[in-house]
Amino acid sequence: TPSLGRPGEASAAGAITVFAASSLTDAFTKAGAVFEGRVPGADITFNFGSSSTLATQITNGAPADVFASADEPNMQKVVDAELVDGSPSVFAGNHLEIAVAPGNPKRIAALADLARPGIIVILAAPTVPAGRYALESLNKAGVSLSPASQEIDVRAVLNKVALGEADAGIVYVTDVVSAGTRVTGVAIQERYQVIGRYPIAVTRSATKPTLAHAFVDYLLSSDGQQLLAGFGFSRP
Amino acid sequence: MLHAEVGLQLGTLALDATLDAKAGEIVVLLGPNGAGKTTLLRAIAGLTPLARGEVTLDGAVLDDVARGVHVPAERRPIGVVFQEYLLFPHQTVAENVGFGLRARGVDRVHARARALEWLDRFELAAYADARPRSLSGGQAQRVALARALAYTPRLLLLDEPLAALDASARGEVRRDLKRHLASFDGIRVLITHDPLEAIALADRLVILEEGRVVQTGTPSDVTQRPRTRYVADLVGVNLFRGRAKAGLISLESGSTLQSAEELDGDVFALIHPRAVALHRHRPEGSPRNVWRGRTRSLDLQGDRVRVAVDGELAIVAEVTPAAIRDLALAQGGEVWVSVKATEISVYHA
Amino acid sequence: MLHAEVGLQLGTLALDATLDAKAGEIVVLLGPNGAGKTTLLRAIAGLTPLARGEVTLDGAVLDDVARGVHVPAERRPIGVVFQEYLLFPHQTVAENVGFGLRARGVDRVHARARALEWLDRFELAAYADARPRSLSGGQAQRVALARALAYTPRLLLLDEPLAALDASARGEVRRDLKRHLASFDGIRVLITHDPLEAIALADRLVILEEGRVVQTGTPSDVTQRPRTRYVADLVGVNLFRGRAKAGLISLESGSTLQSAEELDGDVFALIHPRAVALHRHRPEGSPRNVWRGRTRSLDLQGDRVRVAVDGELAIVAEVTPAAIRDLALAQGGEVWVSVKATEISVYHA
Amino acid sequence: MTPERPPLPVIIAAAVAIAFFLIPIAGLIARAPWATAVEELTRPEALAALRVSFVVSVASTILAVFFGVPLAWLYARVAFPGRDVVRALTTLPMILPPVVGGVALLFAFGRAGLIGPVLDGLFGIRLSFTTLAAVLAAFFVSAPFLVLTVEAGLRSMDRRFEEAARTLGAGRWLVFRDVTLPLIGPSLFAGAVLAWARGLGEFGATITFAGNLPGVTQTLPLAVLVALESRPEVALMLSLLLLAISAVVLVALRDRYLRLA
Amino acid sequence: MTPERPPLPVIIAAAVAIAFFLIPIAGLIARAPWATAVEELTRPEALAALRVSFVVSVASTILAVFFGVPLAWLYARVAFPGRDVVRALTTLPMILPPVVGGVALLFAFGRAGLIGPVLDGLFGIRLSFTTLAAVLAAFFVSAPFLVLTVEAGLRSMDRRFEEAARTLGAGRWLVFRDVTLPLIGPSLFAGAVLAWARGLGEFGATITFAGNLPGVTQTLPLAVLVALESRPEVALMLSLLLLAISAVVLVALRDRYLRLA
Ligand SMILES: Nc1ncnc2c1ncn2[C@@H]1O[C@H](COP(=O)(O)OP(=O)(O)OP(=O)(O)O)[C@@H](O)[C@H]1O
Ligand SMILES: Nc1ncnc2c1ncn2[C@@H]1O[C@H](COP(=O)(O)OP(=O)(O)OP(=O)(O)O)[C@@H](O)[C@H]1O
Ligand SMILES: [Mg+2]
Ligand SMILES: [Mg+2]
Repeated sequence: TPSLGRPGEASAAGAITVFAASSLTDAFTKAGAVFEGRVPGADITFNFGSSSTLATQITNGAPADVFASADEPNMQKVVDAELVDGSPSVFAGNHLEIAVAPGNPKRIAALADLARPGIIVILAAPTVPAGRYALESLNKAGVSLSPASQEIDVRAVLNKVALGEADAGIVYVTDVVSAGTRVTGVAIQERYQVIGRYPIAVTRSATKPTLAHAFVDYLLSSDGQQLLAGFGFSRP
Repeated sequence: MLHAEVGLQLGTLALDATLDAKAGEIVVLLGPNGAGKTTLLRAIAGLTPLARGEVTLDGAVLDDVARGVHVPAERRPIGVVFQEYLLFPHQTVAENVGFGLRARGVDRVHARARALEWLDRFELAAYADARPRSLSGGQAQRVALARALAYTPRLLLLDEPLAALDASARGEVRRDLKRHLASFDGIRVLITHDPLEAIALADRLVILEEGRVVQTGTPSDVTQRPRTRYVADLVGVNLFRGRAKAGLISLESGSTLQSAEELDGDVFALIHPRAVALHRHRPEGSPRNVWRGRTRSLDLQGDRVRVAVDGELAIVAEVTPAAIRDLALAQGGEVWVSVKATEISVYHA
Repeated sequence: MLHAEVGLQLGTLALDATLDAKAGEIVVLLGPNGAGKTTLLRAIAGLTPLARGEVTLDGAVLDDVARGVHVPAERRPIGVVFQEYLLFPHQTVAENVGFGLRARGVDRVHARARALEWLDRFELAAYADARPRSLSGGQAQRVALARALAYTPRLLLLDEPLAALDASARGEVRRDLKRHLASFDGIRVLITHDPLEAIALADRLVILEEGRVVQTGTPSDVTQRPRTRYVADLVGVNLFRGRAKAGLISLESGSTLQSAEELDGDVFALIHPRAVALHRHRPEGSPRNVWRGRTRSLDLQGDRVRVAVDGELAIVAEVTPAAIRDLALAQGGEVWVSVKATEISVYHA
Repeated sequence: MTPERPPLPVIIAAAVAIAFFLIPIAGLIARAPWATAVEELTRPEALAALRVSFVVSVASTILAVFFGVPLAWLYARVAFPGRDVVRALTTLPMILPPVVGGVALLFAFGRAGLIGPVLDGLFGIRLSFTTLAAVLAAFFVSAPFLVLTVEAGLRSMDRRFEEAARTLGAGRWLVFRDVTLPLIGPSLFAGAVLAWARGLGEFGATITFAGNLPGVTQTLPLAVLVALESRPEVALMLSLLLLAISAVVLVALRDRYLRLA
Repeated sequence: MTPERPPLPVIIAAAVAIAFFLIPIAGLIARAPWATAVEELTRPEALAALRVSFVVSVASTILAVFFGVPLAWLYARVAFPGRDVVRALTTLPMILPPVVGGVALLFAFGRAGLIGPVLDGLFGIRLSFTTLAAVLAAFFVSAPFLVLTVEAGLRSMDRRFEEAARTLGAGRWLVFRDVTLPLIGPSLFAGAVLAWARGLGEFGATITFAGNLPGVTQTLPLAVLVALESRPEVALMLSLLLLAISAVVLVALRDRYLRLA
């Protein structure tokens, strides 16, 4: 059972809006459904978008109860604007993986293979977390390459690989999981890994802070963590 | 040589007309509003497709529906002056006039020079660089005329080219037009509404009514022997149709006219308004045709007055203003009409 | 009562004209192309702003530049028939004619009924539901006329309302127009290019040249005492300007004319073409004015011929076709001209 | 008029253009998961997005007509000082990347924006994250298309018809309704279609200014984007739905458009 | 023509519209980090994005004119069977969410697409991740705007002027160049501006079809998007640059446009 953290189950009833990073779409949709099932009267609406858009919206007064960001800098903007109730907690991590065409026709086994001539590699732009992490990871591995494109988000990297436009791209494990059979994931060695951290917080302007905290608590609970793991997220 | 047999249907108009014109000839097309004159012109110019018939110009087949021949408008050596002018609003007057030359490959400088000559001739030089929008109606029409004349087509089609010209300019432009038309051996087909103009300009008149040619001939042929009420009105004469037997003409209305001419069968009887005498009382003496009527209208025309009289026979008389005074004629007043038998000319219908 | 004093500059035109018209009066505006007739009409209608002057109609001030008054076009009780028709292309003919009524709040059904009556009167009933695009030029003009007549404005401005009508329809429409115009006490100002028409319709003529009124008066005033070459051409008479002293008129060209009238000072000398005699040889006898010339052109006009003769004095003579034959006249041929002193009418310039 | 025989270069250019537009659409159709189509498209989220899209695109088109036509009229007819600059500025939303447009709208009408607090204080209107916000976002990016098209129409029409109407006693409004509007019909129609289309496809400004709330501000394009994250086939299906709707509307409206022209 | 006094409702509607468009832009300007403006805008990436945007938007506008005008002509003038459906289909790229448009382009012209392999095999043309791909993406989303506007212009022009030109000896091409084009000038100009603007602001289809490679396919809107993720102030600055360029172009072109009208 979820720990509601605040006394009085009745106060948990109501509607809250959760602003969450796009990469959490599948996991949070599921988590929301489970949570609603456990807390009678709870109604969660999600507003998925890129973390930076969500941060901008919240700092401009958007009616968010909970904010789940895909990286810490965007959460920090909201914290700096003094819009967070308490302090954010990191509730999930995300590993990197190399996405290749189904069946890995180019036989890519490691980061070093990406530098092979004739292999079209794309990364996320260095301004988005996945792109930054990918560069760090390549650095650690001592691989230097010039990507054919610096995609605006990691989802675009995945789609180009899935459509055969690129031979390989560095994405999150969760992306490979949600892509199903459209791509194959090639693991990156532990020592070259860079892990993305997902912070979550309840906002100051939350209309139902009790319920909001309850949802955050649920995600941090072992049930929540197990559910997230099912979508490829690692424990923080 | 232009030979045009045009059959087509457009809205309510069923056009079925043949038009022939010889080199050097000026043919004037006359007809009431909506008779199909403009449509016939458009068909000859290649702008309105024929349903039946053919058009040949100087031996070249421009249209032949049966054989599927259709030469597009731009490859016909035909110039057209449109009733609505259709000057290009985005070009200057000089560019408009030079357009036909430019289209035929004349370079900009020469085209402009030639255009200016033409504008000069039409006293429009001051407007060379103006936009058509700023021209008066008559100026616009003169530009349209210059534009169609500026290159030398072999057939010129003019749709009321003088209608918007003021009377003083008209005489001059008409003389200019006549002079220019005379200076090349092309064929000219002209629409005008002004019978005086038609008679002054035409070598041959073609009368179109309801899409059909009802009469054709030299101006004097047509004016002396009109064959429809429209032509008679145009010429300003009284025309009656009837059956003649030994000088007595039985009209369709049931009345009779006594003529001096001996011509039997279906005839037209023509009476010039000048030959119609009006009297306050029943006239004595020789006139064979006398009847009573009521004046419908009085029309001053130059120095004469035309009096329309209703009665057994509706007829128009032409008298002097003095006669009006003497007769104390007024609209709706009673009057006696007499026509001498010798003043009625009769010809076969 | 219309009183319009209009001063404005438009392109090359400097308009500075005064126009007055009384209730019940038909004023005809005559002038060469580009004289500013249309512009004057537009100014009165409220479509072209004045730079100076004022317009009042039946005591109501419509424009007064000095006092800053300007009544917008739609609030002037003025109907306009435009030279270019301007029928609304997206409405049917009946809708066009009913437009003025609708704009005045008449409901659709009644507006249509009244429009149909009007179309009937103009023999256009068959086209009630057609689009203006499918009308012939003359039909379009008649619709425009019907549209301006269909509601009853107090002032009607007609810009060449009969120009595109064929001669046969013109007579009838003119009569219709006259009849209708007579049936209400409004003021009518009409532009026409046809001097015959002008004389037939006008109660008063106003002659506009280069933006200025050069003459005004009843048709007979104007035709008998033209004051500019344009009017003289229009009326078809010869006009000369000079200085008279004891019957001898010294013209600007240096020639002289002998007249029977005793009038001294700056004068106009008017000679009717009928009074100009032509001769193959120098004529003997009484005529005081005799000179030699060369025929410039021959113009058939109805049953007479107008002969333009160049020479010491350029003059136009009117003779019969028979005379042409007798004199063996041809273009460019030599001829003697004589005018009797009693045939020259003289009046103050 | 002679029916036109099109010249060859025109045919070739037009054919290349048609092919270029049709092949990608054919590609979309070919790759769509038709087997599960009905099931996917009748899911409540899809239907909700469809409803929101309909409301938003129609409302923003109506706004575009009501505000855009006067604006176009002003630009075409009234030479007020600074007109060219104002016109250029009001044309900019077309060029602004929509996400930036959304940010700009937040700056202006957001709860913490320039006049958002004023609206809230005076009228109690809070825009952000409401359907109205989505409508305004669509209006912001799409209205300039209508304005530009209608202005072009007004500039090329023959104004003498308006003068004729005025002499017949029609006041400004009647002239405008019965003469001007019908005469610029094709342009107004084209402008409205452009604006509607742009509004229907709008996404960047909407997600930023109005958020992505299912049933409230989640339009079809937003639903497509969300689906694209995890289930691209569904996204394709939704896109095809969007296309089908637009195609039907465009073909249906055509009749009316042709009658006007 | 009488100078028009605008009626009050028009003024009010237009003023509301102008305010609605200007306030967000004012908001952008207010929040932009002017202190570092020069430095930010002269960074090589910014300049490269500017260059790519210029090339891509101009090239796609030229393509749009060259292919769009014939297409519009065909639609307005030739009644071929299925015209309405073809027209509706070629109008769809306007409505398609741009990202989906990009996906469709990939399906068609991508390495694994319908005719991408054909182009590669026959001509050695590979589009992906090239500037040409960015041009085609912009063309795909923007050309329909030109087509619709020009078609409206063609439909409302008076065709009798073309007939007059033909009787003066002008063949199809001359008639088209010297009569038709000048007469539809305002519409063509409006259409080209619309297409250019749409192309300049385009990013969804571009990023999907052409990718985001600085100096090659990264246009200003993409640079804005990328910057928005980490340094929103820079994104604002870049957006304002985009706006400034467009504003200057729009005001400058205006002269020519007005002369045509
Ligand atoms: N495109 C069209 N559609 C339908 N009807 C048409 C069309 N063009 C012409 N007509 C009809 O054909 C008839 C003849 O028109 P046309 O213009 O040839 O007459 P017209 O003899 O030139 O008359 P006018 O002297 O008045 O100019 C008119 O009654 C008109 O309604
Ligand atoms: N908008 C304008 N811009 C420039 N010039 C103009 C404008 N309107 C009229 N004009 C000039 O004013 C002059 C008079 O034009 P207007 O139309 O009044 O003449 P009009 O007397 O009606 O001639 P017509 O009998 O040929 O119709 C013309 O020379 C014309 O060039
Ligand atoms: Mg005609
Ligand atoms: Mg005029």
